[in-house]
Amino acid sequence: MITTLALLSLSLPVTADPAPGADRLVVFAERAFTAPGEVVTNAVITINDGKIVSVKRNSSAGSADLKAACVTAGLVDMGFRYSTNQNTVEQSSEITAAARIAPALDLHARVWERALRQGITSVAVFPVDRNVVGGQGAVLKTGGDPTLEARLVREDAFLRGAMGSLPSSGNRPSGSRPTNFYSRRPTTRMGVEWEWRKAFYDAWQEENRGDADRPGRAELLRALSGETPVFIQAWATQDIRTAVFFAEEMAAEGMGTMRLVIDAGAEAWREPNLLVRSNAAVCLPPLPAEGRTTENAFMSLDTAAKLHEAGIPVALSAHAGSGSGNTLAEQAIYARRGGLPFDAALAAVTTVPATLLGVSDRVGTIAAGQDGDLVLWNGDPFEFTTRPVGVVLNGTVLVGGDTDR
Amino acid sequence: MRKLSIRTPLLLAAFIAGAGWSAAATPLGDAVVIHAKEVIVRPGEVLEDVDVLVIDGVIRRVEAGIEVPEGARELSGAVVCAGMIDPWSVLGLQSTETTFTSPSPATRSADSFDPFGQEFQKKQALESGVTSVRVQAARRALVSGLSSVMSLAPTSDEDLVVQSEVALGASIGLTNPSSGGSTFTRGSDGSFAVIETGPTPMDPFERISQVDKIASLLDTGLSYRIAQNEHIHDLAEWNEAIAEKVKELEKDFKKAKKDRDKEIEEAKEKGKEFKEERYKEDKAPKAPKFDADKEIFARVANGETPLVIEVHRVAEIRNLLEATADFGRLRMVIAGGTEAAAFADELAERNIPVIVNPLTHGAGAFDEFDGHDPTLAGILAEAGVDVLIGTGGHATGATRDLSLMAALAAGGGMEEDDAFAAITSVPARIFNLTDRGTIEFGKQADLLILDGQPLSTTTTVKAVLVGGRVVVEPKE
Amino acid sequence: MIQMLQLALLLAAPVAGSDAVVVRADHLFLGHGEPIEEGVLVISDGKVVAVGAGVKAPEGAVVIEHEGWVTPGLFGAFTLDATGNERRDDTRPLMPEARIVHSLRPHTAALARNLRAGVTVVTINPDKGRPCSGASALLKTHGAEVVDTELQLCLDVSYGAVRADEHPTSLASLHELLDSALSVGAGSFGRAASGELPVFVCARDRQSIRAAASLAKAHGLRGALFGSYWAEELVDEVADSGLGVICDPVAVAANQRAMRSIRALVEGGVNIGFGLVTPANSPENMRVGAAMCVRAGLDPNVALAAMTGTAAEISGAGDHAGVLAAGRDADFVLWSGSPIELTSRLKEVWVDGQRVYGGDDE
Amino acid sequence: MILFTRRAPRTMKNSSALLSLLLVAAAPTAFAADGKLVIEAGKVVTLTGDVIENGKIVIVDGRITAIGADVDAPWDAEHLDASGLVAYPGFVEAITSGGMDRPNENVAVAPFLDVRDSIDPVNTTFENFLRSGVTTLNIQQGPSCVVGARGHVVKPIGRTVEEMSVKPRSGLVLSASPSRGKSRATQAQALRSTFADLKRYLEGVVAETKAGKDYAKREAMYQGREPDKESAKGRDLQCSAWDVEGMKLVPRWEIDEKQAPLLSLVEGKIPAFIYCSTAMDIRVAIEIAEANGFLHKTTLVVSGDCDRAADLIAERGIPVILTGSLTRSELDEETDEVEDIFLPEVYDEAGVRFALRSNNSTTQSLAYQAARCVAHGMSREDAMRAISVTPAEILGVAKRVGSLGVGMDGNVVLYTDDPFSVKGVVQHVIIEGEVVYDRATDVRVRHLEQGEAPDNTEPTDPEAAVDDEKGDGEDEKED
Repeated sequence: MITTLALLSLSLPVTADPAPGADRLVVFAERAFTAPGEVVTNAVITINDGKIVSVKRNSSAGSADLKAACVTAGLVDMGFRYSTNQNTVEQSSEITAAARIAPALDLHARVWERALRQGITSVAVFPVDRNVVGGQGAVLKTGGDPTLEARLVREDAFLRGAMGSLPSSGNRPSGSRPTNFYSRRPTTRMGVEWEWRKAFYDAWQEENRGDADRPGRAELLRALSGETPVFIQAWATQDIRTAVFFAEEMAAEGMGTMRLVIDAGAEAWREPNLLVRSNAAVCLPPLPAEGRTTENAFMSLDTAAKLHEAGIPVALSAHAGSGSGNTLAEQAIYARRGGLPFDAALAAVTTVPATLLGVSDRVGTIAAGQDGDLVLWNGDPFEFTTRPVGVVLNGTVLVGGDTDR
Repeated sequence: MRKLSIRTPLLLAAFIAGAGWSAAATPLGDAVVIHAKEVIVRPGEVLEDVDVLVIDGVIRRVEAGIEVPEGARELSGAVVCAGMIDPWSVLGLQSTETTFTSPSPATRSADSFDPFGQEFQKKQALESGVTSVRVQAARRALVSGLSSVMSLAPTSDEDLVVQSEVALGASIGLTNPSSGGSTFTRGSDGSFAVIETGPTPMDPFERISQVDKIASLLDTGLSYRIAQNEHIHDLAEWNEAIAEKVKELEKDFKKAKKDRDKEIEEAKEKGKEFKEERYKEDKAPKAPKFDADKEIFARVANGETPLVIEVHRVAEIRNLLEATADFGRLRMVIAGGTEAAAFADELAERNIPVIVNPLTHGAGAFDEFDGHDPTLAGILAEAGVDVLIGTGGHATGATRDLSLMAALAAGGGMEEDDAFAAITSVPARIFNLTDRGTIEFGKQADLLILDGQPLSTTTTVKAVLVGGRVVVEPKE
Repeated sequence: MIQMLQLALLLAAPVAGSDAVVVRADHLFLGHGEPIEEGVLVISDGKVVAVGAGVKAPEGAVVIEHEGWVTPGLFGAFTLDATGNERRDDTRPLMPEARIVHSLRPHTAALARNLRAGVTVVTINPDKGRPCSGASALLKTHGAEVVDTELQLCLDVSYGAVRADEHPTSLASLHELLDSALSVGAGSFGRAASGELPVFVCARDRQSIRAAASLAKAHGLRGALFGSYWAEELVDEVADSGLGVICDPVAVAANQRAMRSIRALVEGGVNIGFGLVTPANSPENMRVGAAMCVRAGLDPNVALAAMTGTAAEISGAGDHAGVLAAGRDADFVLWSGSPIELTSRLKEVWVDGQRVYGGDDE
Repeated sequence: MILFTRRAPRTMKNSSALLSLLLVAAAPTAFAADGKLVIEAGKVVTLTGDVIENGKIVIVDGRITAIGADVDAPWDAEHLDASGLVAYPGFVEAITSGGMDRPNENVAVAPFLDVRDSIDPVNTTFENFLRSGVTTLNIQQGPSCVVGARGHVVKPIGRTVEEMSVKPRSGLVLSASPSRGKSRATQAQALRSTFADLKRYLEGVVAETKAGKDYAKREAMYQGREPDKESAKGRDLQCSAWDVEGMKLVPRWEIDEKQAPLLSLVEGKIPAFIYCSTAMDIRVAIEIAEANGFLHKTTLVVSGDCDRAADLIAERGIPVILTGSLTRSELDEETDEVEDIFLPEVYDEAGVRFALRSNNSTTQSLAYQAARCVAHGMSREDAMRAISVTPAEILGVAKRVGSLGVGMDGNVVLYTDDPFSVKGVVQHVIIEGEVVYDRATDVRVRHLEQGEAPDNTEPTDPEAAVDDEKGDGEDEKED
């Protein structure tokens, strides 16, 4: 049952072995969705020291510590808004490519626990929205010891920034005279785009001239070369276009080929060819009730399905929402209702984000060598009538474990 | 589905045997005997090596060597004393209820009390020995409505409210009606917390005018009551007159009938239309229009319901004492009274008790108060004022620390027995809670079993009985 | 004050001259450890000459027999009420060389109020709310004598220290800013990094406590962090950092966590002191808080030390205040019982060997 | 095929003249189809009887006349081939303020109002309800009141309220929760004094009548007439909780129209819906209902942490309607742990009968809410009842709607699949034998699901878009 975060020492009814070692966990599932398109029936998954050591077919639960109708890998949310609190963003400059959010994270905040209870075991965190280029994104586990050492999966996993009106909102000075640094900052969409271009041109030119290094240049160049992906928030079509054209301009100038990920691409369904052309991936925002989203974009129910059909890698996100109707699993349900096949829905919350974030060697699938992150379901995943009833993270049961049905 | 672990709140309720109506460790009707080294029957009066016998939730005997009735529960402890009463609390009230500024006088604080919420705070208060609280909502309003005494360990829904209309609350100079006294702040985990910034300073003249408003409300109440009494009198008179009139009419009826027939006859003859004779009588006196608010002030001005008025500064206390001097039946209680030391003798003479909070929020919290905090209770008691100690309408959790507040008053100069009385027998007496506050024959068995003196820091409450039920079980 | 007059009758002799005075107390607490039963305190010329059990009274000394407790004057960590409204300079995030002592108003009534509560010495601090707001000072509450003008370097690593319109606006930058200032090591930052100047770090939430602890560890800082409330889960990190903790005032109605965290810190081997934090709290509140912690299971002697010796030590004032030992200033308080008991009455306050409050002065 | 004809919303206030006019015009079956319809469904789920594979539902004159696998259909009936579909009874929304012009009235005690005057038949809310399979809804005013307007049970189809009407004056709304800026103590006091005022008013009327009669007697005696014969034109008060002696003297038509609905309430003639937003409100609600004799006609409309009082509700045996989120998080201050509480489960375990309500019209429809209950372990049958049979019982219309059976209204929802599954969508809705919704022609669905924008439905300039957003926000607040 989804309850508290107590680290259970697993005195569970199905346990044959009265005291399983803390470092070993055996999970039995009638069906294990080990990866998109792969199902193992009557699977016995063994986790040792936090890593999966084997996935085997077995006729009975045997001495499993946990039993469930279905199991998937721990879910991955790469659009996770850790906090809308603006102290995650260094606003004294428009471009803070080197800024990291990780040191400022409150690992005791309830938001992690809420995510964990929805089955989300890994998330991408990044400075949100108020800067043009906010800084570096990191991949974190949502549970375990509340220390960065224990939770960080990958630091500097991507460069993150935003197009559109959000980075410029609130920048227009109320009087005519500049009173603080906000008045130096862009006040329109074109100003925002200009900041992007200027930052990358400057970094590239400085590098070529051999100028003295400065903070952020290396990060920009890594993004420019495609070494790390660039996440650009762009809700509406006009901003998605801007992001794509910007990446194309960089390529056309011979500066580098970016790996573009459109974050919160609510209107990506309108012009999918543009995304196909630029090899961009999309992370979708949560489906709003009447289709209308932030930045006045319109997102239809079949958005994920359309992108999938066009061959665009698509990830889903709940934007750290909580409560009924706002969980990541429910986003997958809505996407399915919109026509996304089951396997693609599973991929959109596991393998696709794991791959884009460069952590697919650790999370996103159930296979030997992967982290022991599992979600236990009381029926087929991504159905209205089922829900996550247990969550295992690094081989430890953090949520539930009650498997009486 | 049946196993969803949502039951923690209920487990908790069962533990304090309060919020869960049904949980009762010792069913009513059972007997309990407590063997005690020391029983504080009332403040200052201690019996040594005696037993306390409780039957049907009522104290029956307190003496040495009581024979234990069959089936009685036996408990023992070093010190037994009466359950404490916080005479000025906001425990169980939601913050919106305490900060509300425009209640009608007839509202009851019992309606602001959440029997389902703040379980943990209630449990802590009970475990620290507080068994009843007088709660006052809308503290900062000029007239705060009726306060209520609540039980912290009720056996039933009805049991929860000990008295719903125990006193009318009021306050002088606490807040500027146009500005709130609290603000929200965002915690590190994104949660909101309410920060009390303290009342906004009010113009001194405005504060004094609040005294006048209270006085004129009392006047209104008095006139209303007078009008009501007059009406009763007038109505009786009218009824009497009408009864006589009816007798007269009955007597004259035959004649009247005859006359009438005659007149009809005559009219017919003359070809005129018959006209009934006009009947006239005095109209019945009209009852004064019912007014729930005036009703309350009538009761207060007439001394049927006490007025608890929070007032702090010298100027306001002086004006208040002057303005209320003519209301001979008014039973006034001052709450707070930060600067009341200056009026100790007058308060004693006029029998005006004071509810002291020995630890207000520092000198800077209320504008220009000179906090006598820890010494005030002692000064007033010395002068002969009835002193009650309450936790003072700040925080819901404060009631837990009531005994520490009393201890602080003792440290500030009050006699320790008086300080203990200020949280037991005196509140019971002032607020007419005749069935509690001391350990005497016939009183409700709200008892604490302690391992030391009640006001000591190092004393722990071993067990708590409310109405003879063990609601905090002895540990070990 | 009737009680005080009665008290005077109990006392053996009036205090006179600069000759030795001997106080014999039923219980004598020195600032740390266990109280001494039947303890003797010998003072002369404003200083403590000797303390202990069975210490002989010098010839001709005035002897005061006290049927109660004697403790060092209480230590008031983190006060803001002696500095009027100029508690912090907001012009720049880092003001390491600023000294709060220049905002001191020596004749404020606040100091007398502290004294009446048994607090003989306080730290006056620049207010929190900026990454580095300057140096605190050590001050006696009687006569406003300044003992140390540069007691601690005051830092704040909490959310409250960032501004929306000035660098740093993010917590990450805030931490980086302090980190680099300590790394560069100029001026006060340098002295703090070398351990010469203690620090006082406001850390009012868990991520800030973690940041403060790692900053202290990385730069070898000593001193205290202010903020015990959220420390419960971070005891190991705090213990590892070597910093002590000045506790958030435990006020009436305090959440269970407030007391639990303090206990956890003590059990984890962290030195703690109770913060006085006036004017937001009454000075009496420190004893109330200590009593509440004792009720919640804290050792009464540890609680006493947290109001005297340990508090002074982690505030960098260990050499000047908080303990009774030969050679130290004779600042002490006579109580009718243990100060942990709130029913105990404060009888007399002595500063520099002179009775300054209570006794027959009243 | 959407049958709504678009026309300007009626602007109608509380004009009693207009009201009486409409009463005359209201014919109970004004909208019932004259036609005969046979639905041939792949499966028929009646809820009260067995599941029928390849069943037929025969609807004549708006009522079901036969149902089963082997039933005869009238030779001239229209046939709806739904062999690939599953038939369910139309769902019942137990309470909503949707479709009203404004959900709340400024007057705190306004039982003399009727939501009828505020229902806008062309409001898109009705279309949304239809789209999600709701065929019966109880429209009541919102919780911002002490005693609110009388409600109306309607079907989401019709050009006038009369055409929509299923049951007029379906209940009176009371609120135990204070409106914004008020305190709970004030609200409780207001409720108490509302009924105290009613009693005082009735006593006053009786006393006045009596005094008048006495006076007439004296006048007659004085004038030498025989007094008029007394004839009781009224009847005794039928309130089980309190009495006003001499009510017989007062003909009911002399009761003030402002007090009359309250009188009906205390006499148990109309149901009460009492809004409660936190557990302590339940106490007040029960106290008021008990003290004034209408507890047996009371349904609690609960949200927030009302589940804490589930045992108290169960003790009184009254039903509840769950509004708001179905889950609630609670912080245990002692352990500092957060728990997720699934509310229907708490009520279910306490033995409280409950109806679910849709949270918003699309994503959290009634079927969605019921499916979430299944996810938390409730049986499919129980979950389905909570959106059909139970709300119908609460509204007193269970003999007409909420399940499928002979004699009941011909309200049928045809699903493409299991309504609780990801794939199940409403294909057709039939109300009283008339096919009133067909997904194939629903442009709004195409817009929401496929992004297709019908002409003139997309905001063209940013200003208009902003207005649009504001409008959405207001809709949500109604709940």
